Amino acid sequence: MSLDQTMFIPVLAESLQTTSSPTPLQFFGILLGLLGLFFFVGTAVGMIRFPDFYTRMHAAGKGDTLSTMLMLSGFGLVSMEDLSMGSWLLFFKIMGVVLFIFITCPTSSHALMRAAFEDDEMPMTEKDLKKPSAKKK
Amino acid sequence: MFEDGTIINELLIERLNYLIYVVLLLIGLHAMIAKKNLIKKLIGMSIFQTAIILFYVSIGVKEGSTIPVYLPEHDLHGSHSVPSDTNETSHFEHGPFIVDSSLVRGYANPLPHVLMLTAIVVGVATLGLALALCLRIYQGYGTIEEDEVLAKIERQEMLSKPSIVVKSVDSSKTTNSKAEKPPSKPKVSSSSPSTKRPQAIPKTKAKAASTSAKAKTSRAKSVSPKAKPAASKSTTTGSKKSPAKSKTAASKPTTKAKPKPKVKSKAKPAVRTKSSSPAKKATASKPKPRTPKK
Amino acid sequence: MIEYFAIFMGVALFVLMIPVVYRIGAGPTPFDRMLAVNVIGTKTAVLLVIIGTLFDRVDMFVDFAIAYALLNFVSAIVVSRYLNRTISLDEMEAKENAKKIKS
Amino acid sequence: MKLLSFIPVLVVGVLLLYAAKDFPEWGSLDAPASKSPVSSHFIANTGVDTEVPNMVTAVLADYRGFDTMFETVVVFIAGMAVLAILKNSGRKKLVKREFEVDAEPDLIVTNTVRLLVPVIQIFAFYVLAHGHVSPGGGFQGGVLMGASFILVALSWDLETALIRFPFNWTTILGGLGVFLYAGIGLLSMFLGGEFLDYSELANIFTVSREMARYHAMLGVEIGVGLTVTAIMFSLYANLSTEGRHQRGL
Repeated sequence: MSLDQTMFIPVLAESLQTTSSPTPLQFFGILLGLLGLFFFVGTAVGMIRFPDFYTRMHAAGKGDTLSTMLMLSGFGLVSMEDLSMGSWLLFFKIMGVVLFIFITCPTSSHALMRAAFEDDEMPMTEKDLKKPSAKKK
Repeated sequence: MFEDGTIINELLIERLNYLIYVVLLLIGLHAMIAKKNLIKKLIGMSIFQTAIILFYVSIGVKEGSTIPVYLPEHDLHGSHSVPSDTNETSHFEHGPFIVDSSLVRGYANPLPHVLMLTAIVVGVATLGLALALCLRIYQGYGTIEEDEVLAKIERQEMLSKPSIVVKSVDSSKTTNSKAEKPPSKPKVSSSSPSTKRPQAIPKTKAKAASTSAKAKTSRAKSVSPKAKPAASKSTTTGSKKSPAKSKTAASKPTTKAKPKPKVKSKAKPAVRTKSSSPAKKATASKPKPRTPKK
Repeated sequence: MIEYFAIFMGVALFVLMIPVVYRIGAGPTPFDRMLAVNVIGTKTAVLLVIIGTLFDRVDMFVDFAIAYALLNFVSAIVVSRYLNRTISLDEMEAKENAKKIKS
Repeated sequence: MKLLSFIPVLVVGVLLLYAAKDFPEWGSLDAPASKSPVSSHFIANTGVDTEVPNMVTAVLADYRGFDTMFETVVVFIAGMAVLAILKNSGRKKLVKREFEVDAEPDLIVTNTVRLLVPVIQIFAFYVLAHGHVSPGGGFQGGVLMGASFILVALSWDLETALIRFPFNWTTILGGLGVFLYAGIGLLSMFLGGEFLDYSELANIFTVSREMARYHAMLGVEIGVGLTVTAIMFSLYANLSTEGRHQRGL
């Protein structure tokens, strides 16, 4: 299979011919999705740059939850092409995922944090920052 | 470099998915062969299984197909809910119809999905069984490192070996000294290192020299506490690891993934006891208020 | 338009997951690794919805997303509970050293 | 040893890559699996035969029902084997090991789980019952149901979960699931058909032959779900406590 006849995704090939402009609801959904992507960029940068576990957990716990919720609700709006019964059902299902993640994600972060604290993983203090050995690592 | 017909083209572009499965499979195979830890072997088995599952599912893919659930227009039940305004004629045919052969290519092959669904479930079941066996091995030998388990089995065989030595000595003596001294048996055996457990001699003699695997595991529990001091006394037998060392090795899989922390000051345990113990006491003093009513 | 947006989101998520995967590999503590796995799990739920949008079968894929988010939560709780109940290797070594000094 | 193990690994890899040349390309329509009359028959005739839109469920529970029945039996046997291996094997007394420390149930986690477990169980029933028209089925619903009980056991302790789901039930429910599956098959056999030929059930139920298959499939899936639920929880309870069923993970 050469690259010029890639048809991995059939819907894409169809949409290339029929590019329809999004409805206002879909436009709002796209905006929400991009906002979620912005927060996920923050999470990804924080996972690399932050020095110890608790700060990384700060980045991951908040940014991950918020970005996932924003993206999912954005896609929930995007998938609402018309206001029929089926698309409302779909929207509520996706909102169910959002609610689920809104509850479970902070809880799992909390459980991990508590496990780390009980396991003597101490937060980084100013003393650790002053130590050159800790900085190097 | 990527022209048609070259090996690189074939591997990296045309059949990239097979390369991925093969690499995954090899990772699993290597883990199963080379790792000493039994749990790591099981992880390797899981990776192997995942590679095969991915391979099977990829076989069912058709270009431009969707998942093997009927679309609303092919589904007779869905046709009630979906308003078909475009052609009223199809609305009359509520009965099931055979999907056209040109539409068959629009659905992915359901057969590999079914096979892999059952394979995943059976994989979970066998993984549970394997973990139970690992737990049993750990209870019997105190370790799940393969080489240590083998060393312990060897040591047990050594403990039961002196009777065999006695036999061979007996036979050699009888051949040498004209078989006139059968009562020399207890003497020889008393001089042999098996004097610690004289009552074990008839047992081991009655049995064949090669004990069955079942007997080994059943005896493992009773022997292992005795074997430990023996090993610490005489370092020549079996492996030279002290019980304390083997204990840390046994607990490795639980915390092995954790490397040494960067700055582990010695004051930390004190901090931990200060910080965590009062809280624990406070929670422990309460009669579990959060457990739901029974 | 919608498909382009979905593809863009999927590719961006995939690219942004690379630092998180790096944290799985290089995390100094097991908690770091578990945190990164958790992040990837929640993002996989989003990816499933994106794939559903691309295939125009979102109603089917949402079920996967819910189940995946649930199992992700269970896995995080399992690991936190397990690591909560066991002490670290260093502490165990310290205990054994104390025992040796005593005897 | 480690280097030595690379030799068989590399040999296997080279052989597999050499064999990959003969495999069909990604998504090829001419692949033997896609061209085979079996899969085309399944795709074309599932709607006519069983009225089930989800082909995977139809193939799983109806066309390949014999296979799935013994998969269920395998799961059941695995659970029983774990029970038999670990029963009375560990230490009897509840002596804390040196690497275990106490952990109280966490307030936030327990409250979240209390909130979530009913939702999860309803979702498990949805996945089980809705498996005919959307992805799902007995295995998935059973796993979700088992996960809800495991979640209870994790956030409090195993005793709390065992109050809700006593351990004896795992054996009984696991057996009941297999019995339900085989019973539906045997019932259709007694009604004049073959083993697991569900369409014969139309003789005693006032539905068409296709809808008889549809509903019998649901019964079969419920049996599978019962077995998987019971065995998942049994595996967790046995493995986390070495068969003591006290003070688990």
